[in-house]
Amino acid sequence: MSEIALENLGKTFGDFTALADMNLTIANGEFMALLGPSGCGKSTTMNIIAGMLRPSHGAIRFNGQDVVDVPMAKRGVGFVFQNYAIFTHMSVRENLAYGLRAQGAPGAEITKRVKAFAELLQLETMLDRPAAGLSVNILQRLAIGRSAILKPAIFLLDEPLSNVDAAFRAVMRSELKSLQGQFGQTMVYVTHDQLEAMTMADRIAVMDHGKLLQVGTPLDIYNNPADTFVARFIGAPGMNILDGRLIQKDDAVSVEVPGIGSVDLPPALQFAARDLNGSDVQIGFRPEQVSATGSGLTMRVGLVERIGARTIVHLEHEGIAAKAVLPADVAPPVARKDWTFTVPEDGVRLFDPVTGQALKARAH
Amino acid sequence: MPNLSKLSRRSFLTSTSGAAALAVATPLYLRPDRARAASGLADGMIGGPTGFDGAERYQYGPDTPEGRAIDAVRAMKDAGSAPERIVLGLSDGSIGQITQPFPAGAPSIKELWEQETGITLDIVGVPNGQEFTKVMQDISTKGGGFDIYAVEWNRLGDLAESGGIVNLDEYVEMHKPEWDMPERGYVGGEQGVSLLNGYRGSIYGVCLDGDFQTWNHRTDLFGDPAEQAAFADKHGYELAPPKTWKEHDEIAAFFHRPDDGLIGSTDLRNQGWGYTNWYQRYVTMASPNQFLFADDGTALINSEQGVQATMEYVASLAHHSADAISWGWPEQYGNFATGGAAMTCAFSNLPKFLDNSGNDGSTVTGKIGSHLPPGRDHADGRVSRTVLWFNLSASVSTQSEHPELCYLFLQWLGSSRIYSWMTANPGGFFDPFQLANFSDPLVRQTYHDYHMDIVRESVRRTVPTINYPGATAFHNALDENLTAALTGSMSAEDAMANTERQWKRIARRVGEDKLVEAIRANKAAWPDLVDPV
Amino acid sequence: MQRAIPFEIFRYVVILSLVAISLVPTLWMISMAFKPIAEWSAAGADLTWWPRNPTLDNFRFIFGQSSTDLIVALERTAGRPIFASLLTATFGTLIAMTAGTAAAYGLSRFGQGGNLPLALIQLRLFPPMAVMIPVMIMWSFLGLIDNWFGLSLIYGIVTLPFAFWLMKTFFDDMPREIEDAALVEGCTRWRVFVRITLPMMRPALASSALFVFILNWSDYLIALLLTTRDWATIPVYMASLSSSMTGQLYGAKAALGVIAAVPPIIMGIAIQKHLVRGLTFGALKE
Amino acid sequence: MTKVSTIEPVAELTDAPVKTGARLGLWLTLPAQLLVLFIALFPILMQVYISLTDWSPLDGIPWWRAHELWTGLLNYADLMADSRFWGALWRTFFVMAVCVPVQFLLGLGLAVLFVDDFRGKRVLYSTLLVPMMVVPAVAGYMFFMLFQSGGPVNDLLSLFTSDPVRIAWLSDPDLALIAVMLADIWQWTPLMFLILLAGMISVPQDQQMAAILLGASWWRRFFTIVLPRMKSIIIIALAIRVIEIFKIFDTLFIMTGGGPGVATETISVYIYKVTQQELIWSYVAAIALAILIVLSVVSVFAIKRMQRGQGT
Repeated sequence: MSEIALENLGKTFGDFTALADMNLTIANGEFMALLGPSGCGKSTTMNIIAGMLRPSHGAIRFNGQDVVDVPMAKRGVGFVFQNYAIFTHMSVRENLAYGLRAQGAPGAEITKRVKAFAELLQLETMLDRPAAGLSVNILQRLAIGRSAILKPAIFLLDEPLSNVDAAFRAVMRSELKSLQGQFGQTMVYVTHDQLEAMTMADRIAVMDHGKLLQVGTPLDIYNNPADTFVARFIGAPGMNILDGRLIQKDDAVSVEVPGIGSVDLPPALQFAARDLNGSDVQIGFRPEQVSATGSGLTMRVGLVERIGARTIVHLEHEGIAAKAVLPADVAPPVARKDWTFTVPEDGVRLFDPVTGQALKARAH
Repeated sequence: MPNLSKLSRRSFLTSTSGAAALAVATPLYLRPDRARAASGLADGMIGGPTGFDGAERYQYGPDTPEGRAIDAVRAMKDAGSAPERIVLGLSDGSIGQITQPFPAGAPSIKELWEQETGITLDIVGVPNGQEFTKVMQDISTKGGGFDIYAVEWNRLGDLAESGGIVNLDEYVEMHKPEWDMPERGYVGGEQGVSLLNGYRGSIYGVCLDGDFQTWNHRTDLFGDPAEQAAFADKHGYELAPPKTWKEHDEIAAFFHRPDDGLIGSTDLRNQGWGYTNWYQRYVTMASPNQFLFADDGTALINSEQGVQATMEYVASLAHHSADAISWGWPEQYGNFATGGAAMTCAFSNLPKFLDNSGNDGSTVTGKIGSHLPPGRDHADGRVSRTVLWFNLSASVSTQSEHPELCYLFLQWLGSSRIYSWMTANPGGFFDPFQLANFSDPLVRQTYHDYHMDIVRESVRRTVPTINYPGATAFHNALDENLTAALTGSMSAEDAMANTERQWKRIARRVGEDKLVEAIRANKAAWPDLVDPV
Repeated sequence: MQRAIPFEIFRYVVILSLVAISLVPTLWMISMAFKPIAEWSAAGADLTWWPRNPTLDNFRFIFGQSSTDLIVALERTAGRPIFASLLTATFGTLIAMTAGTAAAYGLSRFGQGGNLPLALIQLRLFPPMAVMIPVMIMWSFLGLIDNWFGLSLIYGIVTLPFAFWLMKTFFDDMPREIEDAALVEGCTRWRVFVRITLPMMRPALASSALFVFILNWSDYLIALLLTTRDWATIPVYMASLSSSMTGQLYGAKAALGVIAAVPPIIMGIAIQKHLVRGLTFGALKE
Repeated sequence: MTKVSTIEPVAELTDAPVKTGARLGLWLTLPAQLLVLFIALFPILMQVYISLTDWSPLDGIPWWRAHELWTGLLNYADLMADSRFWGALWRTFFVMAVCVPVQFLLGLGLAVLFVDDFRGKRVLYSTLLVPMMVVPAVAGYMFFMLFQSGGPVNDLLSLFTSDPVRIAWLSDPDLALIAVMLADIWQWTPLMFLILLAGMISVPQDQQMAAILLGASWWRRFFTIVLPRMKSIIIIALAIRVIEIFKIFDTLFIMTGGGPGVATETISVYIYKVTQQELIWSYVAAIALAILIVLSVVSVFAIKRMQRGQGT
């Protein structure tokens, strides 16, 4: 059971900054997903936590204890590699027992624990098979089991599902989640797949270019992205971001998107934006919140993708693109025709066009 | 013994013409200025080198071995039966004596031959120590790479048996090389010729070398009054070049100061050479000689004499270089050149190379002396012996298309005038062995007076090494066991017993009849000289 | 990965001392090569580590341009043997690499020549000395004694096993998809081999060829038996560098040794990148 | 027409490559096959023939008439009783048994030290490979000098002793063997190092990391991950050295000529002497065939092992 605190953590390789001033606390027993595109610094963060990399600056605390100088073998961290790093020259049993043997556990204890874990992971029938010939799905379970058998307080998983076929991925997601439930470890899960992060994680840390952009629960991240990057990255498809201008009429503030129309702002945002009359902003809204009824914005319909439960409508106006997602039972608009739609007030988010930061709603 | 009678008849015929040649040569030597006047050749001479003082000594008239050879070659040339060129395989280090002009103003031997006959002499260098290997390769693979082979003298028997070299009797008969000419020819006359050029009564080779192992010492050390006094104090007799093995061992021990870079004696102890120094001790065990084999082919080495010689040989390591067992002659020469030893036994050319003002690498120039091989006292006097070992000898390949011409070249090259001129050339390994060589001023200048007389006397005390078929196998067996004794991994008794056992097996392979005949022929060449004590 | 300071010290101490030891013979050779005669003439006695009066005389000497030519009648300079070594080692490598690469590809892709692995292992295991008698007879019959092609041919044969084994593991490792793609596009098998496979194998070819070249370049025994004058190689020629004046001409031998080390070192540097990978012998497949 | 043209290439694709492939494969292996045949056929036949006779080039008859000296299996009987042959064989295996493990351990140790990055790695790495580039014959002459009693090796040893060391390495049977083994170790450890380093670099990094994270010590990792994963390359490296040492000749021959006595006489040196000095060629043929038979058994066994090893 461990709480992980990263304080001002940074890592540079020569001129290249892989990780910049990361501050993040992962609570005891929490399932934290590090999410971001490749090269965002998530693996660097993970490797620093595991001790494979030494940070250029900053501190890592496990339960308040700085572990920067603790060698990785002594950090008590379980690690599942992206390609599992299974010892293919050994049998399944030897793989499972490796850590216990290395730590000098008594023989009887090893036998018992290996048996228990084999059952848990449904590997009993193949314990004496050489690991080399096993399928990816089994290797993956074995990799988790090999680390989990040591009951590490912290469990780090590096994109463990990226090699697994799609059908099995869903199964593994729930399995992982339930495993974590059983073991109760602090888990850090690196992924570029938001679906994995959203479905499994207690909280998600979104990263890009070595920076931590936002930390929050999956819903929080989805609903209130901290900036345009997070807004676009989370969700499938991501949030629509359009350039616009704040217009104040009487007391009400609305955003005008040139050539497309205007959207009224909810009261909380109106309050925040009141002083910014006339200035440029970016307006964001989720494609799912687009409603075909009413008036407000008009764009030309491009491709209409029907994907079963939903229909994705590609919209375009003079080089500005947006998407709308409609339930399958709603009749989609006609392609190559203008289409008028509305965005509900509470679905609107505003961003600073220069910094990309979200304009926070403020109470009166 | 039909061959022996042939030899005597030939020697009878040649001795008269030899005397005539001498009579011509001597006055010419007294008038060098006149000799040079005309074509460079002295009166009555048909060929030979020109262009330097004393060249007349090496020129020849029509009735000399050289003259007859050249005439015969020219006749063949005129008849159109001569080749464009002949190929001679020769040790790398010896080529210089044939290709480098000597002395200043002279042509090289190769140039002279080509000029007189119009036949190109092509010399193929063979690495030292590889001579026999290369020749056997040529013979057994029918390579045909050479017309003339030059190999160690011991191998004549092997080569003759292999059918790879030509029996030269017919040509000898026809062209009369006069090798046994008194005053000019081989030491020991007819016997010498049979030893050096013959095998089982026939001529198979032409000797081109005189590798009679000769003893040298350092005159600066032996003449140093302080050393003399110290030595006399210790041993009760004067410090002088040793006359007996006992003296030799004491003197060597006296000078042996390895920490000061001085070694008592560096006669070789390595593989392939060391046993020549064992021979020297062994053969003096009886008077006049302690033989290796009895007349019936029984080995005599596994005896009290053999064991004692071996024990002395092993004990003498104490005054040798610690590396003696791995040193070959190149190391021996190198060490002696830098003043690293008091005494050594080497090829007779050691003073020529090391007591040589042209050799910048030598620090012993002017400090070398020579002495007779150490001996052993017996009831009838002192027996001192050295050995003939290595000694390049040239033979005609059976694969040559022009064996007679090749023989004629060898007769020309190996006869006393041209050979004296060649051996005086410091550029190679061919050493003097004919009486004419020892008295030749130019040779004496190159080899030094002090050395030449000692060499001549050493030759008279020289025993041949094994030259019968299987020579290498016999030597290797002895070598292997002696080395085992030297390194202490075998007792002297075991070494001799082992050698005897191996020799028996080799004799069986060679064929005992063949062997007994060769042993008898070899024994005929052993000296019976016993010095008064 | 982080390593403790004591380990770093240990690493440098061990490596530097091993490097120092391994350099002794090489430095000795270099030092000898630059010593004047007086400093190397005596075996064992009074030898110094460094030349007191460095000179290029030894190099001049083996090329026949020394003032000290009285030391030995140098009938042949080193130029011809160096050329002979270069030509025969290169051509031998060419033979081994051509036959070896082709056979390796044939076996790796088409399963032809299944007898070759065993035959070639035996060929390499067998001491050449033990077959030199029949080889000398054959070569002599074919007129290949003391002939550059004769020597190259035997070099090509004795190093063929290495060329074959190295190349076979590379071909086994190479993904077939690329070749298959080219085949689908209508290339002939031969064209694929020449135009696609071989260019991809360039690093493998380079490191294998270096290895084979070094083996050929190093040979002493075979050249000793199969050459006499015209095509004596460096090691054979080296044996003739001795004289009665000074014994073994160690300085000249060392100078020649220094020269002889140059081609493999140049080649080694040229393909340094591939050297390590090239020698895994494909043994690391999962 | 269009239909035909679209179908035809498909037929070619499925059928033709198999046929042309097999044919091309045969052509490609042909040169190697011919070379092997060329070097094996005549020598084996000739050696079988003359090994049954007492023929020597000294007999004065060409080899094809060797049957005139027919002795049957006498040479083989001699071989059984030839203490020098067995001694040389034993010595060769002894050199192998000492040099191969030493070269392996040194090479492996160096590979361990070189596997990760450190300052000066490239230079030190290149320097270590230099001995491999020195022609063995030259190395022989250099080692001959180095091992003289007043030579540099003793000079170096003298640094550690109070009295100057004056060991005559090459004149003592045991030390001479040690000296030639040291020379071989010097020359060929770099190759072992190079191959083993190549193998070690290729051991997957993440497996090692995984082992560390599972708490394995360096030693445990080395013995349970690194070495097992290098197994096949280790076998190859050892095999190469075993094969080459079996034939050891060049450096050794120049250093000692097999001496003192027969103290450093290996199989190749022994055969060389019998071939070139004693000239009992029928006997050499018997030796060669005996070796060939033994080696064939060994290599068939080795190939079987190797194919099984690669199969998994």
